[in-house]
Amino acid sequence: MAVDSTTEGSTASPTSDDSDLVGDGGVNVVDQSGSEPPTDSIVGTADDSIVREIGHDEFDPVGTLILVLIYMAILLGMWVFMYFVEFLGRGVTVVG
Amino acid sequence: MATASGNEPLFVERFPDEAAVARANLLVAFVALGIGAFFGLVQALHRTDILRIIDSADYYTLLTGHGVLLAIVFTIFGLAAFFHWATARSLDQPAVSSLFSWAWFGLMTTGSVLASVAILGGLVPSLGISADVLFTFYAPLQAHPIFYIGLAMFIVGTWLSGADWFLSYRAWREDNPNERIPLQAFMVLTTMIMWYIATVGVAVSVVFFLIPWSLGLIESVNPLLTRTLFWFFGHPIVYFWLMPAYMMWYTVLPKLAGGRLFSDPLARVVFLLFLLLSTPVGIHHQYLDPGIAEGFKFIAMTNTMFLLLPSLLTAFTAVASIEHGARQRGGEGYLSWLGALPWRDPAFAGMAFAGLIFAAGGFSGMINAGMNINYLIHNSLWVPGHFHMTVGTAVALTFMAAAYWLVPQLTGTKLYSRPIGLLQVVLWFVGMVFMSNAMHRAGLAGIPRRTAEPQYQNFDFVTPIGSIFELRVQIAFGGLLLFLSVVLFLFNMLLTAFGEKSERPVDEYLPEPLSGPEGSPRVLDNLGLWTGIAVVLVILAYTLPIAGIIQNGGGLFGGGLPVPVTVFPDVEIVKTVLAGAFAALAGVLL
Amino acid sequence: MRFTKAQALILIAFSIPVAIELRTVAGFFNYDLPLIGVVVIEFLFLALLFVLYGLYGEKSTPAAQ
Amino acid sequence: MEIHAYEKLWLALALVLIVGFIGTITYGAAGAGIEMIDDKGGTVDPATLDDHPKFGDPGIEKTGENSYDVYLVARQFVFEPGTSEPLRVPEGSTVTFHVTAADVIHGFDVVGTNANTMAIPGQVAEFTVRFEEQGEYGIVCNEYCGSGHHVMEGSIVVMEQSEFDSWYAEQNQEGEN
Repeated sequence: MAVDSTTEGSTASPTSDDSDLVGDGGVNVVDQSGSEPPTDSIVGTADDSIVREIGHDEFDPVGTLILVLIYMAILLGMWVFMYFVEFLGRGVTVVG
Repeated sequence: MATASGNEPLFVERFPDEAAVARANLLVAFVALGIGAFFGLVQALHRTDILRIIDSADYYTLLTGHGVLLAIVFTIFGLAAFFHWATARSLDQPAVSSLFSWAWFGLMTTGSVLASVAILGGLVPSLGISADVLFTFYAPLQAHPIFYIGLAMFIVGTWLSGADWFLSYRAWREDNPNERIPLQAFMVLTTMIMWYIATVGVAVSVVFFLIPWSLGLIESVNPLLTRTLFWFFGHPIVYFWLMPAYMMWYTVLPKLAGGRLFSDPLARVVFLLFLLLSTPVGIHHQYLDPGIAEGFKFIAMTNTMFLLLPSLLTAFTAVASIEHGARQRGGEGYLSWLGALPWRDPAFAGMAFAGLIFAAGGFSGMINAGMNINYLIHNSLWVPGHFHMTVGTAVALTFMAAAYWLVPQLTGTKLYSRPIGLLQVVLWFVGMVFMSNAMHRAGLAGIPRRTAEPQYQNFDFVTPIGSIFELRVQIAFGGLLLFLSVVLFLFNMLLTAFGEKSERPVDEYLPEPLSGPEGSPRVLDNLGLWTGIAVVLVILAYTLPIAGIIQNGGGLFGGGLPVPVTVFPDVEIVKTVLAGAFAALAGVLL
Repeated sequence: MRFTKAQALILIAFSIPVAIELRTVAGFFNYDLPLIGVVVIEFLFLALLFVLYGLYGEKSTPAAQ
Repeated sequence: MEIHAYEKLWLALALVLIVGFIGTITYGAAGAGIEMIDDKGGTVDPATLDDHPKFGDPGIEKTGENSYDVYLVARQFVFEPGTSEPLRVPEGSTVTFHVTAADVIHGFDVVGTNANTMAIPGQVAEFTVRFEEQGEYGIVCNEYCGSGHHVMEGSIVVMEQSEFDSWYAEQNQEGEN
C-alpha cells in the first residue's frame, strides 16, 4: 500500500543506541546494504544515517554562526532601505 | 521520555486514549484546513481579477470563513492535538480523565461548528444568519449572535483543554516532587498560561459587550474599546499559533535532522519571554488608531521589539541543532553541511522550509512593529503577505510537516507516500514565495488588504519594478500552488489514516538535548512567579490606555452610537441556542 | 557528495525566490532586467541542474542510498 | 547556566539590532518630525454628526496663510468629501485633517503616501500633512467596512494656488446663498 515502504530507508539497526559509535569524530559508518530496515517509512529516520556521535564539548556551531550573521546583515540592510528610502522618501507624510 | 530507540511501543499503544483525542483534534483541524484553503483559492483568483465565480459581496463571507477556519480552527485544533500528545509523552502518563478530554474537545468543536454555520449562513441570504465581520470582528460591524456564542464556547473549550494539561502536570508533580518539568510539558504549560491571560480581553469583549449587543440587550458599544480588547487578545493569539510550531522546532526538528537540541535552558527562557511579552504589545496593531496617546503606542513598540529576542534566539538554537544533526550525518565545512541534511524526509524538509520563510516573515514583522513606519504598510496587502509567511507557513507548514511524523504514531499506520509529502512541502514553499512576495510588493504600492476588487476608477496603483498585473498573476499563481499543496497533503493523510498497520511506522525516539536542564536555574520552572510578572506587565501596559478610551470615548457603551440595522426575525431560535449552549457548558463544568 | 532527487528538488525550490527578486537586485545596480531575462536565467539554472544531476545523480551511485 | 560563546555573540547582536530599530523609530519621530495619530483629535458623537458645526458640512476651510483644515467623514461607502467630488487642496499647503466615521470603522489611506489612518466612530483622527506639488492622489478605505467596501474610494486634487483660490471663493459664495 505505502508507495515508499522499504526501498529507500535501508540501513542497519537503529543507531541511536550508540554502542557501535564512537564519539571521537571517527567515521564508524554503519553498513548501508543488505540489512533489515528499521522502520516502514523514511520519516524520522535521519538517525539511521548518523556516522559519528558529536558530544556537547566537541560541537561548535560555526555554520550556524555564519548563517545567522548573513541573516543579520540582510535584516540591517533591508531595514535601512525600507525606513530611509521607502518610508522617509515618500512625499506626503504626517508631520503634525 | 523514551530512553532508546526502537524498543518502545508506539505512542498509540502506550496511550490509546490520548492518541484518539489527538486524532480527533487533527481531524477537525484538517477538515478546516481543506475548506479554508479552498476559500483562499477563490479569494486569490477573485481579488486579482483572474477568475470571479462569486459575487464581490460574498467575498467577505469567504474571507471571514478563510480567517476563522484557518487562523482559529485549524491552528488551535492542531495545537490541541500536539499539546495533548506532548503532555502525555513528556510526562509519560495519560490524561487524568479521558472523559474530560473529550468534553473540551466536544465544546471546542461545537463552538467552531456554530461559528462556521453563522459565517457560511451569509452565502444563503434567506436564512437571515450571517457573520461577515472577518476574523477580527470589529464592532460596530455585527454578526449573528450564534457567531459570538460559538466563539465563546470555543474559547471556554480551550481553557478546559489547558486545565486538562495542568491536571496531568499536577499528577506528575505529586510523583516527581523534585524533578525539572520535562521540556515539552514546560512549553505546553507556559503557552497555556499566556493564553489564559490573553483571552481575558476577548472574553470580556464577547461576553459583556458583543453578545448582549447582538441580542439587542444593549444599544451600542464603544468601537475603540472593543477593538482594543480584541487586540489585547489578537496579538498573543499569534504566539498561541506559533508556540506549538516552536515546540516542534525545539523538540522534534533536531531529531529529524539527526541531531540533538542545542540548549534546553535557552528553550525555557524563550518560552518564558513569550509568556511575559506576548500580551502587553497588542496596541501595536493600533498605531494608526485615534484615541490612543502616542506614549502608549511607543511602550507597545518597545515591548514588541524586545519580543523579537526570543525569536532571534530560536533561530540560532534551531539552526545549531540542525547543524549538529548534519555534522553527525557526516556534514563538513562552513556551509556545505547543509547538503548532508535529510532533505528527502518531508517532515524535516517541511519544517526547514517553514523556518526559512519565517526568517523572511520576521523581517516584514519588524517593519510592522515599527511605530511610525507603520504608515507605510498599515492595512495594505503587505500585512497579509506578512502573516501568510508566519501563521500561514511557519505554523501551517510546520503542522503539516509534523503530521508526517506524528500521525503515524497516533494511528499506527504507515505514511502513505513520502515522495508526495516532499512534493507537497516544496509546493507550499514555492507557492508561498510567489504569493507572499507579491503581496508585500503590492502592499508597498498601496493596494489595500481585505478588499474584493482592489481595482479602482479614480486612480491606478504603481510599482517601481515590474507591473501591478505581474503581481496579481503571481498572487493568483501562488494561491493555486498552495491549494494544490493542501489537496496533496489531505490526500496523503487520508490514505495514511486508512493505511497499513505497522509496528514501527516512524522512529519516535527523541534524543536528549546537548545541554540539558540541569545547568539552568530552577527559578525557570517557577511558573507562579512568571505568571505574576506577566500579569503585572499586562496591567502596566493596558490600564491607562483602556481607562483613557472609556473616559474620553463616551463610556463603556460608546453612548449615542447608531444601532446597526440588523434585525433578527428568529430571536426565539437564538434564545434556544443560547440556553442550549449554557446547558452544554454547565454539563461540562459540573 | 551524492546528489539526490530530493536535493535537486530543494535546489529548484530555493531558486524560485532568487529568480523572483532578481529584477530588484538588478534595480539596485540601475539595470532594468526584463521579465524574459529572468525566465531565461531560471531556465539556464534548471538546465545546469539537470546536467549536474545526470553526472552526479543518485542513479550513478546507487550504493549511496 | 552555560551559554555557548557564539550564542552569546548572537544574543548581543540581537539586542543591538532591537535597540537600533527603536533608535531609528525615535529618530523618525524626533529628527524627521513624523507624528503619530493619537488622541489629540478628541471625540465626537457619531449619532449627531450631521448637526456638528464642522462634520455637519465636511470640507476644506482656510485657517491661515498656507494652512487649511479638512473635516472628512467616512461612511458606508463614501468619503465626504472625496468620493462624489474630489477633495481639492492648493499646492504648497499645510493641511490638517480631522477624520471620523459615521457608522462602522473605516480606513483612510492616501494611496502611495504616508497619510494613512483609521476612522473610528466616536473618535477624531487629527493629523497634518504638506502637499508640495500639484497632482492627484487616490483615497481608499483600507479597513473592511461592509459588503460595498471595495467601491469605497475617493481622490485628492492638489491644485495650483490661484485656481484653488477661485474655486474656494466660489464655494464660500454658494455656501452663503
